Amino acid sequence: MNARYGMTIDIDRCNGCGACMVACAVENNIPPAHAGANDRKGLTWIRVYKVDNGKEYPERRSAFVPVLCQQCGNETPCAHVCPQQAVDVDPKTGVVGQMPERCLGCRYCMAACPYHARYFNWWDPAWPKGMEKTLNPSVAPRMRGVVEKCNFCHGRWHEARERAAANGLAASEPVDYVPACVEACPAGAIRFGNLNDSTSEVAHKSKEPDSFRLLEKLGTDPKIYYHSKRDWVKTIAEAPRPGAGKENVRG
Amino acid sequence: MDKEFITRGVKRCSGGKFLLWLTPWALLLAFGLYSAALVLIKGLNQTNMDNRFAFGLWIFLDLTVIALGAGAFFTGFLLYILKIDDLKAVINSAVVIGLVCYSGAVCVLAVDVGQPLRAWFTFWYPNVHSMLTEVTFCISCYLTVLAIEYLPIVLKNRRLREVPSMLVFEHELHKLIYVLAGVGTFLSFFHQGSLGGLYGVLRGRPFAFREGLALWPSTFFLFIISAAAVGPSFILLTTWLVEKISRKKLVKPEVPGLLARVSGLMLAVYVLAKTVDTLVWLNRTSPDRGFQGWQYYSWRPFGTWILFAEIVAFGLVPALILLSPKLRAHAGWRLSAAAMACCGVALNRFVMTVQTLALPTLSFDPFMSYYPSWQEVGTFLAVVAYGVLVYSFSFRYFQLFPQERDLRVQAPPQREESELVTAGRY
Amino acid sequence: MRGTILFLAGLTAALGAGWIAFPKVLYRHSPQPVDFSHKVHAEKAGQKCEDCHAFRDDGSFAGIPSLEKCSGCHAAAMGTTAAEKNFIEHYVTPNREPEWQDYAQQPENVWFSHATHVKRASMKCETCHGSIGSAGTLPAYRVDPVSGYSRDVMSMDACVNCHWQKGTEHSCLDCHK
Amino acid sequence: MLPWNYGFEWNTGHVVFLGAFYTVLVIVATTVGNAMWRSRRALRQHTIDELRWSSDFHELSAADRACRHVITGEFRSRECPNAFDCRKCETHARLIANQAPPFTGDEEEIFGMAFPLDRFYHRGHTWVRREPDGTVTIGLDELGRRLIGAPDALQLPAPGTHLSVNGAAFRLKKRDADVRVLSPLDGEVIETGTGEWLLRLRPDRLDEQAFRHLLCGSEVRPWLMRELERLQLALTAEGATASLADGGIPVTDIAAGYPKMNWDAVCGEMFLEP
Amino acid sequence: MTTRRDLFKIAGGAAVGALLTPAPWRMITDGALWSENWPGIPRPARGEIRAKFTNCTLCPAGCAMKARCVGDQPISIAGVAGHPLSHGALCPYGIAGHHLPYHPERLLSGAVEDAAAAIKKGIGEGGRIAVFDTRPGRTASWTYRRAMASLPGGLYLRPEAALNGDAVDLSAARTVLSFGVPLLDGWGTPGNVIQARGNFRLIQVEAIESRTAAMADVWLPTNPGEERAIASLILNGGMDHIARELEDGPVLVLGPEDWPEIVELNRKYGALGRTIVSRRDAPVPDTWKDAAPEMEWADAAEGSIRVLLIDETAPGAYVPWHSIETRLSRDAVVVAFTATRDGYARHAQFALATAVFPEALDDIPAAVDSPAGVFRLSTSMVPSAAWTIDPAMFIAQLAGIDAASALRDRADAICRSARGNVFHYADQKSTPMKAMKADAFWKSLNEGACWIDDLDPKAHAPQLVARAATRASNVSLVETCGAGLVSPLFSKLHEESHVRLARHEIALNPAVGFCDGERVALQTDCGRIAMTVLLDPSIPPGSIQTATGADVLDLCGGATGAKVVRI
Repeated sequence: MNARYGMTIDIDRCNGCGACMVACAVENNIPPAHAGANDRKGLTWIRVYKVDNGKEYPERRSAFVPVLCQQCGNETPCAHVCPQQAVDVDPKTGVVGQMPERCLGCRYCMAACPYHARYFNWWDPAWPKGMEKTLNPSVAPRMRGVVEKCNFCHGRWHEARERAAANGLAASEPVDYVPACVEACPAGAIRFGNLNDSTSEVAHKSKEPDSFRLLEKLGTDPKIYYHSKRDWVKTIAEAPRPGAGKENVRG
Repeated sequence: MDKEFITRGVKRCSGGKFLLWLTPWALLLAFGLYSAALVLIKGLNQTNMDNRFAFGLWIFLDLTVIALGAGAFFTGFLLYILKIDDLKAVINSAVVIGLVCYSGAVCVLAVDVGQPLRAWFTFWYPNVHSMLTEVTFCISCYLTVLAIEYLPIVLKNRRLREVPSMLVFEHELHKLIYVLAGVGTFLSFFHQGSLGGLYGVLRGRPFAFREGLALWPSTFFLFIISAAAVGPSFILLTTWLVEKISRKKLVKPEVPGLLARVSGLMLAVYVLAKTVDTLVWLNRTSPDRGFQGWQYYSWRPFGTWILFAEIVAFGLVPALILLSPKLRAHAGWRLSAAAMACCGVALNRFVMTVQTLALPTLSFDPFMSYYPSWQEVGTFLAVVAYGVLVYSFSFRYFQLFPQERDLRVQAPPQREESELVTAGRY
Repeated sequence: MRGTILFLAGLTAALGAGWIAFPKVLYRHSPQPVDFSHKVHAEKAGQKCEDCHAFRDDGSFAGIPSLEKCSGCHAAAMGTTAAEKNFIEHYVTPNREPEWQDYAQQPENVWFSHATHVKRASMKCETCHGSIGSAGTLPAYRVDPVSGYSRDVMSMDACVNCHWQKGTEHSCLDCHK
Repeated sequence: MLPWNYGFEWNTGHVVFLGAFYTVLVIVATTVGNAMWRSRRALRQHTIDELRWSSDFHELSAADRACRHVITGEFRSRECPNAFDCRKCETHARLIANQAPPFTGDEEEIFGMAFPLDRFYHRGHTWVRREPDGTVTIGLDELGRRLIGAPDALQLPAPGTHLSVNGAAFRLKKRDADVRVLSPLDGEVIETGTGEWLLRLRPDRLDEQAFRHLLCGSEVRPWLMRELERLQLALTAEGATASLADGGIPVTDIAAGYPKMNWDAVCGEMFLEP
Repeated sequence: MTTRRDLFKIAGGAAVGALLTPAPWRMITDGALWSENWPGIPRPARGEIRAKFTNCTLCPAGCAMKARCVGDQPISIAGVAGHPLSHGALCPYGIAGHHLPYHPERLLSGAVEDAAAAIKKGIGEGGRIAVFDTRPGRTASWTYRRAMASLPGGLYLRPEAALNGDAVDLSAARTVLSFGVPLLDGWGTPGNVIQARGNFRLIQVEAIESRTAAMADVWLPTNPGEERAIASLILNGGMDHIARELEDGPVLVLGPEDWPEIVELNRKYGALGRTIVSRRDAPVPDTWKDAAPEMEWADAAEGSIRVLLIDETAPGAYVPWHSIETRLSRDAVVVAFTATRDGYARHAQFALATAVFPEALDDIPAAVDSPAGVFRLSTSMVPSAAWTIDPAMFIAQLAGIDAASALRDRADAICRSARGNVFHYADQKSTPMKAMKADAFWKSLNEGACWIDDLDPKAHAPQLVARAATRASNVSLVETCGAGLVSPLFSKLHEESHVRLARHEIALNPAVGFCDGERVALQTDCGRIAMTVLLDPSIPPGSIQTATGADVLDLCGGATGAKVVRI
C-alpha cells in the first residue's frame, strides 16, 4: 500500500516564532537572503503568515499560519504544467518532487501554484565565508535560475531508508522520517505522518471537524490539513474577500 | 553604393539617408542587447519579477507580439489556401512581420528563462500535457517555416537572382509555398491556441481558469480567433505606416479594404465568443471553485472598466467600424479601428498575464502590483529595434509590395476574360 | 562534379574531427596519485572489496579508504614494489592523504546509497564497478572539464534501465536529492 | 522526444503529440528537398537563359505581358501564355492561318523613326534581317538605339556562341543603365559588327516557323505606338516632365534629354528586364 | 584556384559532417551539465554523520541540544526529546546557533595587550575595578567574584532582578496574569512554558497584540503606559471579571517585577511560595566562598568605577548604557568582552573578541522558570578561533588567581554534594548523583548531560523587593536574542518574510501616516536611532513595536515615551 505523507498544522498552537522556517533553511541548504532580496524575492520553503480577523483594534485578533507546499494530490497544478517533467508526484509517498537539475526556470509552475509555495532562485546561492561548512550533505544546493520548493525534507527520507537498509530492514520506520519543521516546532503544532495509515495521528487529526485545507474548492486535494477551533481562523481557507485580505502586511 | 541590390524600377532613398534612418534603431538595439546581456550574465534578479509575479512584461509583450504577428499565417492561409489573390499585395510584408515578431518573441523567451542552457530539455524530455510544451514546439517549428517562406523573398533580390541556382530555387520553392502556408497555418493555429491555453489551464488561478472544449480550455480558441482578427489589422497599420514613411503608394486601394473586412469579421466573431465565455466563467466556472466573479474586479485599479474596455471599447466598436463599408472605406476610421483592435488584444493579453498574477488567491494574500525594471524594458526595446531594422532592410532590398512597381503610375487596365473581337483588319 | 568533391572533402574532414579528434581533446586525463594494484591486494593479500571499502557506523558508505586504513598495513614496506615504496615515503611517512580521484563519483544532486544496493538488493560490486577490482593497475582518471564529471561515472540511463527492469523506478526523487 | 529518452511512454499523449511534430518536420523537409530537387532538374533540362526569361517574363507587369494580338486589337485583352514565343502558340497559329499579316509597302518612317519593313522585329527591340547568303543579321531597332544613344559599353558574344530565342544576346551599358538584350532567334554567332547590325547569325532553322514569333508588317506600327506609350509611362514614372504623347518624336538620344533620370529603370522596362 | 563558391561547398560539407558526429550534441549536453555545478555553488562536505549533545548559551534558558555533525562539524541542531527542563523544544535562535562562528559581522580581533595595560594602569592609579556580568550565577561569574575579591576595591556587578535567585514554578500555576511579559515568546525556558501552558489560563495585559497576547486566553488591550494603572485597579478590587479569573489559584502575576503593584498582586493572590519559589543554586567549592558579593549595578556609587570590565559573552538582561555610564569615573577604562560590535562594545575603549556558541566551553545557570538548581555545560563543538580570548581566564590572570579548572572543580563540588539527579541526553535516562563518580559525572557533562538539584525541602517563601519603578513607555519591545549575534539565516524571518521584526525595524499602524519601508528615526529623551518602518494594522495607533537591539535598549530603557520622526 502506497504511503500518502501529509501534515496537520494546529494554528491554535503556533505562536509564529519562525523555528520551522529557520530549521527548514538549515536542513535544505537554503542560503541567507541576498542583499537585494525582500519578502517577494526570498527563498523560504515554509513561510509563516500572520493573518487576522479583519476587525480594527482592539477587536482585532491575529493568528499565525505556516504555509508550505501543499503537496497537491489531484491534477497537481505545478506537475501538470511543467514543460519538461521537472516536477513529478511520487506515487509511493505522494510527495510532489521538484528537480532543480531538470528545471529551466520558466516559472510556469509558480504561476500555476495557488499557494505561492514555490520559490525561484533569483540569485546564485551564497553563504558567508566558512558557513558552507554547515551545509547538509543530504541535500544538493541549487543553482541560480531554477525553482525550488518543500519536498517534506526528502534528504531525511533518503537517510531513513539508508539506515533501514543498513540495518537490514525492508522499509524505514515512520519515526525515522520526520521533516525538519515538524522536529523544530517547539509548540508541536506541526504533525507529520502517513494519511493512508488510519492509525497515524495525522490521519485522525485530518478527519476532525476543526480540520480544513486551503482553497479546498479548487479541487487540488492538498495534503496539508490546518486545524483551529476559532471560527474566524477557518475562513482563511476560503477565497480572498477584498478589504479583508489586503490589509495583511506581516508574515 | 548599393544600387545594384535594389529592385529595378522602384525608388529608394539614398544610402546615406538610409543609414541616417538606421542609426537610432541600431543604438536602441545596442542598448537593448546590453540589458539583455545583463540579465543573461547576472541572472533574472535584474528584473523586477518576483515569486508572485513569476511572469512580467516579457510574457505579456511576447503574447501580444505573437498575436500581432499572426497576420503572417492568416494572410498566408487566405491567400494560398482560400485563394484570395488580392492579398498577394501584402503577403511578403506579412511574412517579414511574422518572422520579426516570432523570432523576437523567441529571443525574449530565451532571456526570460532562468537556465537558457537547458531550454532544449523541453524538446528532449517533453511533458506533452503542458501547454508550454505545445507552445515551444509549435513556435520553433513555425519559426522555421517562416524562415523558409522568407527565403524566396530574399532570393528575389536583384543581385541574388543573377546566381542561376538561387534564381531557379526561388522559382521552384515559390511553386510549393502553399504547402508551407498550410503547415504554417496548422502550427500557428495550435500555438496561438496553446498560448491561450497556457493560462486557461491554471486550475490554481480561478481568474484565468476556463473550462475545456474538447482537449483545450476556451481561451485556446479565443486566442486563435483574436489573433486571426488582429493579424490583418496590424498589416493594415504597418502597410499604412510604411507608405507614410517611404512616401510611396504600395498597395492597390482595394487591398486595405479587404484586410479591414477580414479583420472586422474575425473581430466580430471573437467579441461574440469572448462575451459568451466571460458569462460562463463569471457565473459558473469561477463560483464553482469558490471564487465569486465580482471579487476579481474589486481590486483597484483593475475594476470592471477593464472588462468593458477589453470587450466593448476595443472589441465591439472596432469590429463594427471595420464591418461597415462606409466607415471602412474612410482611411481615418479604418486605421483607428485597426489600432483599437490591436490595443484590445494587447489588453486581453495583459489581463491574462499580469492581472492573473496580481490577484490574490489565498485569503491572506495581498493584492500586488509590479513595475518592470529598465533591463526588462530595454530587452524588449531590442526586439522592437530589431524588428524595424530587419523590416527596413527587407523593404529596401526585397520586393515586400509587388504592386509597388506598377503603382508608380496610375493603375494599369485590369485584365478580363480574353475574347476574340475581330479577325479582320483595321 | 568538382563541387561534389569539395563537399565530400569538407564532410570527411568534419567527420574525422568529430569522431576521432574530439573525444581525445574533450577529456582531461590525470593519473592517480599512487599506482595502486587491486590485483595484488586481492590475490597476494587475499582481501575482499569490503575489507577496505567499508560501511560506516551510520550506514553510509565510506568509499575510498583513508590513509589511516592504508597505513594500518603499510606502516612499513610489505613488498618490494616501487609503487609501495613511493606510497610510503610520499604519503604514509608525511601522513598526507593521497588525493584519489573517484571514477564513480556521482554528481552532487544524486543520492546513491550503497547500503540499499548492496545490503538490501544484495548486488555485487562488479555489477556497477566492472573489473576494476581485479585490474593490475589503475586506469587514468578521465574527466570532462566542462561538466566536471568523470568519464566512467554511471549515467542516469544506466541507473534508470536497471531500476525500470526491477520495477523500482517511481520518481526523480528516488535517486536525486 | 525519442522513445528511448527518459520519461517517454507509449501513451496516446506522447504518440499523438510527437507524431504530429515529426509529421510537420517531414513535410517541411520534403517540401524544401523537393524544391531543391526540382531546381536541379530544371537546371539540367533547360538552359539558364530559358529559365531566366521565364522567370523574368513572370516579373513583367501584366500590361507588358500582353499578347501581340491585343496590340493589333484583335483581342481586347490577353496575356501571352508562352513568354512571347509564338512558335508553339495555337491561338497565334489559328489567327495567322486566317490571314498572314501582309506587307503594306515598305514603310520607312514611323514617328520619324526608321522601321523598314523588310525585316522582323522582336519585342525586346531587336530586328532580324534575312540575308541572301542564308544568314541573318541582328541589330537594335531605332527606338532601342535612341534609348541607348551612343552606348558606354557594348558586350557582344564571341563568334561561335549559340544564342537561343529570348536568351540574352548581348549587353548594353549606358550611364547607370545596364541591360541585356534578348536574342530574337536561335542560331550561332558567326560574326559581330558595330555598324547597322551587331550580330550575324547562322540560324538553326530558316522556315516560316522559325520567324513566326517575330513582329512584322502591319503589326509593327501599333506595337511601336504601344511601346512609345510604355516609354512615356516609364519616363513619367521616373519623374519626367516633358511628354512624348503629344506627338513629340523621341530625339536621337533620349537619355541625354533626361540627365537626372534613373535610366536603368527606363531601359529595364523597355528591354523587358525587370 | 578556389572561388568563394568552393569555400561555400566545403563549409557546407563540414557543417553536414559535424552534425553527424557527437561533437555538437555533446557540447549542448555539457552546457546543461555545466549549469548543474556552475562555479560558486558550494559542495557540502561528506563524511560520517554523528550526533553530539550540548546546551545552548544564547539565552539564560540553556536548552538542551542535539547537534547533527558531519565528522565534528555540526550541520543542524535539534532539541533533546524528553529533557525535563527544555522538553525537546528549541527557539529559532538555538536551531541555527551553529552558524554564529561564521557570522560576517562577528568581532574578529581586539587589542588584548593594550587593554591589559590600560587596566593595569587604571588599577595602579588606585581606582575601583568592576566586572559587569550580564548573566550571573555561572562558574565564570564565580571566577569574576573571586578575582574581584582578590583585587583592592574590586566590585562584581550584575543586572538587577526582582526575584533575585528565586524562581517561578509555572507548572504550579492555574492562572497567570502577565503585564506585557513575552511569556510565550522566549521568556524562561520555551519548552517548559509550552509544557506548562496546558495547565494555566493566561491573561495578558498589553497594548499591542504581541505573540503572547495573540495566544493568551484573555487579552486586555490597554493604552500604552496604562499597564500600571490597570495593575493597581485590579489590586484595589476593580475589573472584577479579571478578579474573578484570579480567584482560580494558584495565581502567578508577571510583569516588570520592580513595580510595587506586581509585588502586591503576587502577595495578595498568594503566589509567593507556591508559584514563586526560592531556589538553591548549584553548589560551589568551599574554597570559592571568599568571593566578592553580588552587587546590582544600580547600587554602585556614582562615578566610582575607574575600570569596568563587561562580560557580555553570555547575553542576559541588558542594562541601558546611560544608567551604567553614571557609575563611571571621568577617566574610566571600559573593556567589553564580546563577539559583536553592537553591544556594549559601542561604548568601550577596548572590545576584546571572544568565542561564540558553539566554540566556547561554559556553563548555564538555572533559568527563571526552573525551581530546582541546575548545572549543565555548553561544550566546545568547533575549535574556537585563535584570536579569541576567554574573559574568565583573562580576568583570572589579571587578579592572579587560578581558574583554569573552575568548571571541573564546581562539577566535583556538585558531585560531592550528592544531591539531585543527572539526566543523560544520549539515552534520556537519569541517574542519581550519589550513584556517580566525579570523573563519570564530568565525562557525561561533556557528552551532554544535565544535573538537576532536588527541590529544597526547607524552602522559605521568597521575599520580593519593589524598587523605584521604571516609567512605562509606549514602545513595546519584542525580545530578540539579547545583544548577541543571530544566524544569517534569520533573513528568512526578517527580509524574506515579516515573521519577526529585524533590528532597526519598527512596526507602526498604517493610520499613523508613514509608508512601508520608509526610513525614519525613533526618538526618545535619550536620543534617536534610524529605523525602517513596517506597517502592521495590528499595532494600535500611538504604539510602536520594535526589536530589542542593544542600541534600542539604550534608547528606550527607562524612557517615558518614544516618537517616530521623519528623516
